[in-house]
Amino acid sequence: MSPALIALLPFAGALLPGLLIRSGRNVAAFACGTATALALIGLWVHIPAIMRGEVVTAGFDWLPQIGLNAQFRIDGLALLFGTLILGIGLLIILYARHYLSRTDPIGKFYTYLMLFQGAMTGIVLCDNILFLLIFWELTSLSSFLLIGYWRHLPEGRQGARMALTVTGAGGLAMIAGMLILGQIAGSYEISEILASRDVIQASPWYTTALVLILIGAFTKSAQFPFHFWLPHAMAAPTPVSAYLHSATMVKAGLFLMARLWPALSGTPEWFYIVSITGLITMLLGAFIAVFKDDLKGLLAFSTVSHLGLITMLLGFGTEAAAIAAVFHIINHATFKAALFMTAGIIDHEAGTRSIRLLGGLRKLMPITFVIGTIAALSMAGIPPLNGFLSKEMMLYEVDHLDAMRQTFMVLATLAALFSVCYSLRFIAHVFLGPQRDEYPHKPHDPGLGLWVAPGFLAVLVVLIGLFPNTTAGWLVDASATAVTGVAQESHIYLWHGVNAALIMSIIAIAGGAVLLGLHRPLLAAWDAAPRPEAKAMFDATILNFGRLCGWLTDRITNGSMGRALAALTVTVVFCGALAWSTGSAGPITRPMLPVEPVPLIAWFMLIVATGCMVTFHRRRLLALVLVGIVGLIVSVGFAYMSAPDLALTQISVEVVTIILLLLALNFLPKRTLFETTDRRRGTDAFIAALTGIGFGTLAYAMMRRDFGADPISGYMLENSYKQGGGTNVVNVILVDFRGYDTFGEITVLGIAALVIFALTETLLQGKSSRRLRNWVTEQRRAGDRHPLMLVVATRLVLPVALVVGIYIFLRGHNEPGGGFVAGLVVAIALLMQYMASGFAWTQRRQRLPYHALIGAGVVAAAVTGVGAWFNGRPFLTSDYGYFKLPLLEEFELATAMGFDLGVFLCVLGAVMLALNSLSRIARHAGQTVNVDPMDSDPKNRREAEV
Amino acid sequence: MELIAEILISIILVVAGIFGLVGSYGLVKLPDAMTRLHAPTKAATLGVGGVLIASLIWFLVLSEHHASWHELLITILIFLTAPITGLMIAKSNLHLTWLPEDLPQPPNGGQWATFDEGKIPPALQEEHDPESLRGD
Amino acid sequence: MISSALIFASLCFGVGQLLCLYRVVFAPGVADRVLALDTMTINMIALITLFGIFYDTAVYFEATLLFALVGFVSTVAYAKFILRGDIIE
Amino acid sequence: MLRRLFPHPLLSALLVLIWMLLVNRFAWGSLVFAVIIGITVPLLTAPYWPDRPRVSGLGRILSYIGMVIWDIVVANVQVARIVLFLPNKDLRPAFIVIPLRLKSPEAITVLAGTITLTPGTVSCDCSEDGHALLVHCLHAPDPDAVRDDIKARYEQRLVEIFE
Amino acid sequence: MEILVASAIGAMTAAGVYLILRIRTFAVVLGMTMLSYAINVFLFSTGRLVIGAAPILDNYAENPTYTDPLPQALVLTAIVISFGMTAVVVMMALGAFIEGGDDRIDMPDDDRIMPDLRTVEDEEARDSVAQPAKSQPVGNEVGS
Amino acid sequence: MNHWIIAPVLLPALMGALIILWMRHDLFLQRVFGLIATGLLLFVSIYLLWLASDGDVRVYRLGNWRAPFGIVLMLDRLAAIMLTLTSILALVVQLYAFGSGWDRKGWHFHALWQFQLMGIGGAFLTGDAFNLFVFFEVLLIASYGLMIHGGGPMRLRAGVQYIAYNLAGSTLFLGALGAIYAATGTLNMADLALRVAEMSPDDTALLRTGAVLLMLVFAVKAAIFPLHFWLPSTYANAPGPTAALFAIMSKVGVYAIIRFFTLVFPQDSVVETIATDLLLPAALFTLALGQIAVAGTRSLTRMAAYAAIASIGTLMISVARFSPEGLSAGLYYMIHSTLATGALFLVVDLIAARRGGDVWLRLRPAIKNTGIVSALFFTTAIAIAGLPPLSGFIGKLLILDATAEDPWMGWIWGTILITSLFAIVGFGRAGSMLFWKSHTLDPEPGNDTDEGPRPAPGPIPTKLDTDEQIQDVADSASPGLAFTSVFMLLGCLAMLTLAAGPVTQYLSDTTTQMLTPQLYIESVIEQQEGARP
Repeated sequence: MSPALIALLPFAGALLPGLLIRSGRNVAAFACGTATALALIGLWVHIPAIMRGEVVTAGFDWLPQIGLNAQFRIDGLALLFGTLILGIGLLIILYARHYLSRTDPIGKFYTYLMLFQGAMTGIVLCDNILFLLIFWELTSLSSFLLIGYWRHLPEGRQGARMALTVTGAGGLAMIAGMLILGQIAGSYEISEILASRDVIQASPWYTTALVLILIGAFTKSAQFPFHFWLPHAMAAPTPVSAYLHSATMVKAGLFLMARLWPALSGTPEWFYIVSITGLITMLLGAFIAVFKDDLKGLLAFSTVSHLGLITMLLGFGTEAAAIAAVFHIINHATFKAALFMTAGIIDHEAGTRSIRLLGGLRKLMPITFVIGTIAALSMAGIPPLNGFLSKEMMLYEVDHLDAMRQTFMVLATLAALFSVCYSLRFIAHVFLGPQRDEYPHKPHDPGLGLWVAPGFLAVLVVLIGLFPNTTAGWLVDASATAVTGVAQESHIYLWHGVNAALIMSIIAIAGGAVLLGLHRPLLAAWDAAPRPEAKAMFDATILNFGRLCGWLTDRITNGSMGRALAALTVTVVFCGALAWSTGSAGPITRPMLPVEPVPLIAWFMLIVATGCMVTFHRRRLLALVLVGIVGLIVSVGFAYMSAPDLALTQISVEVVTIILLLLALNFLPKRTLFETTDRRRGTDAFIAALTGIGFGTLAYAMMRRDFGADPISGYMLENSYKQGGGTNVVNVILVDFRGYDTFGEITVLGIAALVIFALTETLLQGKSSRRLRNWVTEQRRAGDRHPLMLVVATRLVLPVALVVGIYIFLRGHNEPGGGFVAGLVVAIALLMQYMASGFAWTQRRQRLPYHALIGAGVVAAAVTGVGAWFNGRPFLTSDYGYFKLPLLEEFELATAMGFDLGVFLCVLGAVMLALNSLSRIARHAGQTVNVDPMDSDPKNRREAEV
Repeated sequence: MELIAEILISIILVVAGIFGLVGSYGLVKLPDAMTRLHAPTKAATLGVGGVLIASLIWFLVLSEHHASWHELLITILIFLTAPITGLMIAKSNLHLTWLPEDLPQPPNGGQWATFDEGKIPPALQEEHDPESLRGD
Repeated sequence: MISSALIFASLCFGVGQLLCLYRVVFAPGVADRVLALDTMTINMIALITLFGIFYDTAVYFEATLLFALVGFVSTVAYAKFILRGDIIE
Repeated sequence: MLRRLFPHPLLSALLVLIWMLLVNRFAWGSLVFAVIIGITVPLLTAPYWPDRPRVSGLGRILSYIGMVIWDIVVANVQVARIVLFLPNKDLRPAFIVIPLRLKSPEAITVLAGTITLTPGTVSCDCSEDGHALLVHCLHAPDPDAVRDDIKARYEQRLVEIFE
Repeated sequence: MEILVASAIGAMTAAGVYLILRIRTFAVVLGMTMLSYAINVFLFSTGRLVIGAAPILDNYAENPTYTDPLPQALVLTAIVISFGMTAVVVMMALGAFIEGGDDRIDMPDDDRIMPDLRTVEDEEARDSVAQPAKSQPVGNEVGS
Repeated sequence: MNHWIIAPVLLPALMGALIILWMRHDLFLQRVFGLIATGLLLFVSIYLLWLASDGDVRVYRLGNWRAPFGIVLMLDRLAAIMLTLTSILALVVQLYAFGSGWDRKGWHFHALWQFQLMGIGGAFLTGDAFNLFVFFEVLLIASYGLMIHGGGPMRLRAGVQYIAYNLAGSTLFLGALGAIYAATGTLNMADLALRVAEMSPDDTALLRTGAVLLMLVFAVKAAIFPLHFWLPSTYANAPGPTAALFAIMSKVGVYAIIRFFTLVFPQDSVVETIATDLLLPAALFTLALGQIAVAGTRSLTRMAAYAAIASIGTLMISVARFSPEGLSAGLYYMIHSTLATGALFLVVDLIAARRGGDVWLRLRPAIKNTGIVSALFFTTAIAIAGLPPLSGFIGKLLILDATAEDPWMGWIWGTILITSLFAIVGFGRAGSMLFWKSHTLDPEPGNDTDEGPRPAPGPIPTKLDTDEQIQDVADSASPGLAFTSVFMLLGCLAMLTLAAGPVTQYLSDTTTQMLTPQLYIESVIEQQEGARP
């Protein structure tokens, strides 16, 4: 079977429980089991080839640009780990089916489990370190889900997050490490990396890469100082612990170290970092395990210890040590998984995992007792079980070290001693001793489904112990060959003769037994001793980290608009000044225009009005009047400086804006209070002054220099009449050269009106509507709303303004004006009517559908543009001609006029809809609607209402 | 002919300028809001009117462009609107600074419209009908 | 001759503008300011017209027309705001 | 029919005139267009001018306009003198009430407009029922004389025009 | 002349920036208006200043000069767009005022900081306590 | 000339206009036609993507004017990619808006939606600097409407800030354009490129200033530190679908930076590397700030908003050097982060809707559909945090790989990797609180519907003509459609992952095209057959 398929099968299996769970728990379990079994068989099919020393590879290019390829390989190491993962996985699936209760959503469990299994399989089978990283992180994620599976348990949630955080952090470090490694080696393919050991170890980046990769491996394999997450991950259901935290996930780090062993090992850095970390972990884990009352806690720390052991062996960097490491991986997986399952059975049946509450289960649960005892003895390293074999090998290697031999010997023996102690304690304090009366449940042996899996493993423990070479030797050889890169043939014997290792072992067993005897006083001392609690520290760190982040965020982004805009302004000024100063400004090329007295006066007025505006901005109506002055002068300035169109537009926009602001100001407070400190005002004034000076200087510098190249507008002046058919170049630009801009612009205006309308609709509902209805004006109001003379004058002004609007619209192409200004003029005229006779009265008489005007405007402009298509020309290509109708004078008809009509309609609709919406708010808050056009008609004649 | 027009224009312009200035000066000089209202609405109106007339003559007689009657239009517009602005500002003044007691009362009783506070006749009141005035 | 008259007139209106500005800035009431603003608009019309004569161009006609119209509307809007608060009711 | 086509004939005429002024050059085509506008625009705005004032006597209207223009010029000089040379302390501003004979809103508006346009007087307000105007005089040592003058000089003529 | 225009741009910019740094929406809207004046004049002046040469093609004049029409067209577009934007921001400021009861522009703390409540019931309790305060007329600013 | 090039602008514009012209009272019609328009847009975009894949730059001369004088549209690979991305996101999110009932909570949702698409499409296609401004404004103003859709005090306040800030940004945009026009006398991008290249080295200050200001404008849209302040409150308070669509909006800023600083101001022009010098540190800050806030904030929507900021930071880190590898990695990450951020906002909205609108990470009873929602959240969080197996991881790998030779490599890698951990911590905490811890409380009846109290059941009106009915219809959400749309986005991410090879190939071709400005200059300026003389 293709390696890719093997890796894919568990993922495919992950889909099954979700689909099949309605058919029952057994079906789901069976489906997963089948997928796993298939994958296992598929893996084993390759055994003969591997035994011949071949490496099976397959895969395809995924992202060849950076060398991320979906390459798989099966060699001895992959075979070993694959077998562990899939084999124990199969047992776990069986075990979990019986372990989980009816209320647990088992489908979800199997999905997670299969995801995890797939990720692990991927790690061990893949041949590309980037690809490996993907599976690596996937194991972190799926284990997060598995640990947090019992979501009602706080320990589960916290443990899951802790595991995710620690392994995730490690994973990130590893990403960096792997990328560096790949950069050094020039490839991300494992096979090529393994072949370029010399290049890698000679690189100045070697240490960095090594440390980063090791951080990844250590976090995953719970090495000191990252070991603390593993015990807390034990909150997961026991099948998870048995699977992830004994057999598979935690071994991923070991796998990686083994995988990269040929490329990375053998240097002093490797030796000191890896082996010392392993040693410390081994010792520390074993020591703490002695004092753990929780069965799973004990096993967890023992796992930490054993992982340390293997790490240490890998760190030695010798081939023999590597063999020992590989062998211990197998052994540890068998006995530790069996032990976890046993612990799970005890928990399941007795209702507790606390050693203090247990004891004397030997009679009640004989099968469990046998299984547990065998496994525990193996863990203690008692001959003839498999644990003994690998431990002997470890001690032998320690004895043959070149550096730090004594330290390692003493500490390794000590660790073995503790290991014996807690293993024996597991047997003695759980199964032996007097039977108790008050177990939480009534303990008895479980059904076959629960014990067959650990039982199988216990048998393996014994078999490997007795016949190591036949049962496991070939596997060890194959994987050791893969690890070291050199063909290995190991010979494992129970009896090596009396050597240092045996003596150390004997010391450890004897010492362990003695220690167990002294357990009670030791435990008391342990309980009394102050010791750092990893979880508390971690939680505090995370909590404080979160708080710090929150605080920092809150400091930076505190919702203050002033700060945001100040940051913007300062950035702009700073960057602008930087850019200006790093460039070179050319010489001044334009003479200054003379300053005439009247413009000087206008300038003076502008400056004064601007200054007053800042000074008096708290008196809002006054500020509006001052804005009006500034706008007036700006538009006159435009007129003075040869821009009549701009003057027209500016002044008409200005008045609409003022009306808009007045409508809004009706509700807003009429004055702004002093709320800011002097200091803030000072800072703001400083920023403002800086910006003003900067921008003014830029403008001045710009105006005194000519264009760097001829501006494109020369062409426009030349062709405006010839090809655009209009003498007002600005208008021709607007409706023809850059008609597309105008198309966007009228859309903006239309959208603005739609937004305003939509917002009004929202405001007129719900809470704000009630507020509005209860609204009391602050203002003293005059008596007449629609003064007679105003009404009458408007009757005359409105038609006149309409005529003016038509004129401006028609003349726009040749003289200042155009659809936009015309639209505004008509809108202003209509507004005048609204002001004079009131909203309701006016609205009743002229139900212009403003929405439709906007829509029609946009459509008209677009359709005019599209019309050019039928001429085979692009969008908005204009055409024009002169037509003569009888009686009428010759007149020009340009398609641009259709476009301008669109502009006109859109502007009219938009302005009216916007102001209309605003005044609807006021009406909502008001009381009455007028029926007559004016407040009082002297003729006292009231017309009938429509 | 052209000389006459030139002289005429110059005179009108000078006069208009003086009136314009006087109007604005009155705005500063006169003592209270109501009196200030007089100065600009008149003098400025005639000032601008003068300028417009001058411009009219200029374009009719002297300009290189064809004759233009535009200024007449603007004059009409200003003369049409000036009284209304004056009225509205006067009303604002009354509203802001005058009490009805300080004013002469209308002969037939009642009150000046500006002070007719809150006395909207019941006949003019009407219920809300929101959907009819949405404006779409 | 005409150009001297033009300069004289524009100076008159310019100084008038300054007086209006004085009234806008230092006024006892807001109605006065609106009045001054209205006067300013009117003066501006005069100035633009003078400018048109000076450069002998008719392109500013639309602008003056609009100034007249718009000045009126905005003054009415201000006044209505002072009187009623709600300018369209 | 004609009434419906021309809701406000004078307005139509005014608009034709305005259009011709705007176009700024006489052509028959422009006149046709002006007439079209003169018909359509008043039709469009007719709802806002529901009642039709009765106006009679073109000659009277023209003579009224001429008189007002003359008054404006004369009074401007007077006001200029007041503004320039009369010290503020000698100023005698006054409010005067003008009871109205006029009934039509248009007529009242024209009267008020005339009062405002002629210097020295500003019409400030209208009584709530529209039967009196409140006028402010810049300098009126004798308010009653001003009132009588207005009534005789302007209102009388307007009554003739409008009723 | 250039110096006048440039200093006017500078002054309007400074005023605009100062005003947009205020804490009430109205001042910010005014500031935006000032800024858009400033920027419109700036954009306009990129065509450099020319007096008496409006870009209306003139058949009568011999050898006419015209100013650069393109910036004018751009400014026209900009004016219209900033008008639309101003309209929306005014409306939205008004909406925020009506809904929220004050016209500050800064986000209230509730936006960032979790209210100290644990359950739905607490929240409902809070709502009912706060009810009278909410029905106050809009005209009265909260907290000023 | 291929008229389809303008379709991405015209189609939504016309549909938006038609919706307000004829269908403004009928929600059903709006939905149907809105969907049709967006679907067509997708087809057109895919066609354009295919069209662009031959490596030519296609030019559409509006008004048939010669190139620097009229406005042109430029269709290249980059524009086509961005268009396709936009239309995919828009279509899916639109479905979500139907499903969640958001489009019924106020007026004109569909019209604004179309106009928004018009603005985005126009911005991607245009080859004219000022026209870019116009379409920026179109998309911004439509986004204002979409942002405050549904109302509410906090949303409106945030909306005011959003507008105010972007108004300042638009002002700056005009200033920058003014400076550039004043220096070069042209607005067409290709012509600009030509003229910038020929610029005298003695007179560069104005042009440089213009270029930097322009960059700042785009940085405002992209929310790069220290111009990011507008984003958190805006995105956090925007309606779910709007926020999801906004995922592409901030990318418009990035797009514009890429466009201008590859085509107009390449690193060897007089503008030199000033953009890089400023952008890279800012991008690092942006990333750090975003991820710190993800770990620190206690509001779900703000978390999503900050995740969006962080993704922009990552993206800009990659883009800032304008190197071929960096750009192509950045483009990949841009596609990923757009879809992922969109999905995140949708999921957050799903959760918030099921928690009665409560977005705070605090104890609440378990929500309805917790299983499926939690799965979606988990997957989306993986995507956004850049964990495998989704495309975020590949994107990050690409970026790390692209920056391996960079002098700042240590800073870049350190920031990206360390801050990823922050995201993991933040999302882990959020998920645990939302989906695990919540089970300690009993589920509460009546808390499972959309925002606000549930009105009485009744027939679903599709007409929107009185004030009251809008309230009624807000109830009738169809969660199936909502879930489907999130699934679709995640599916896109999965496809992006699987097809990483071909996609990256296309992107690196794109980058090659972008880094060859001569291609654009030639297509726009030199080949002008058929245009007016």
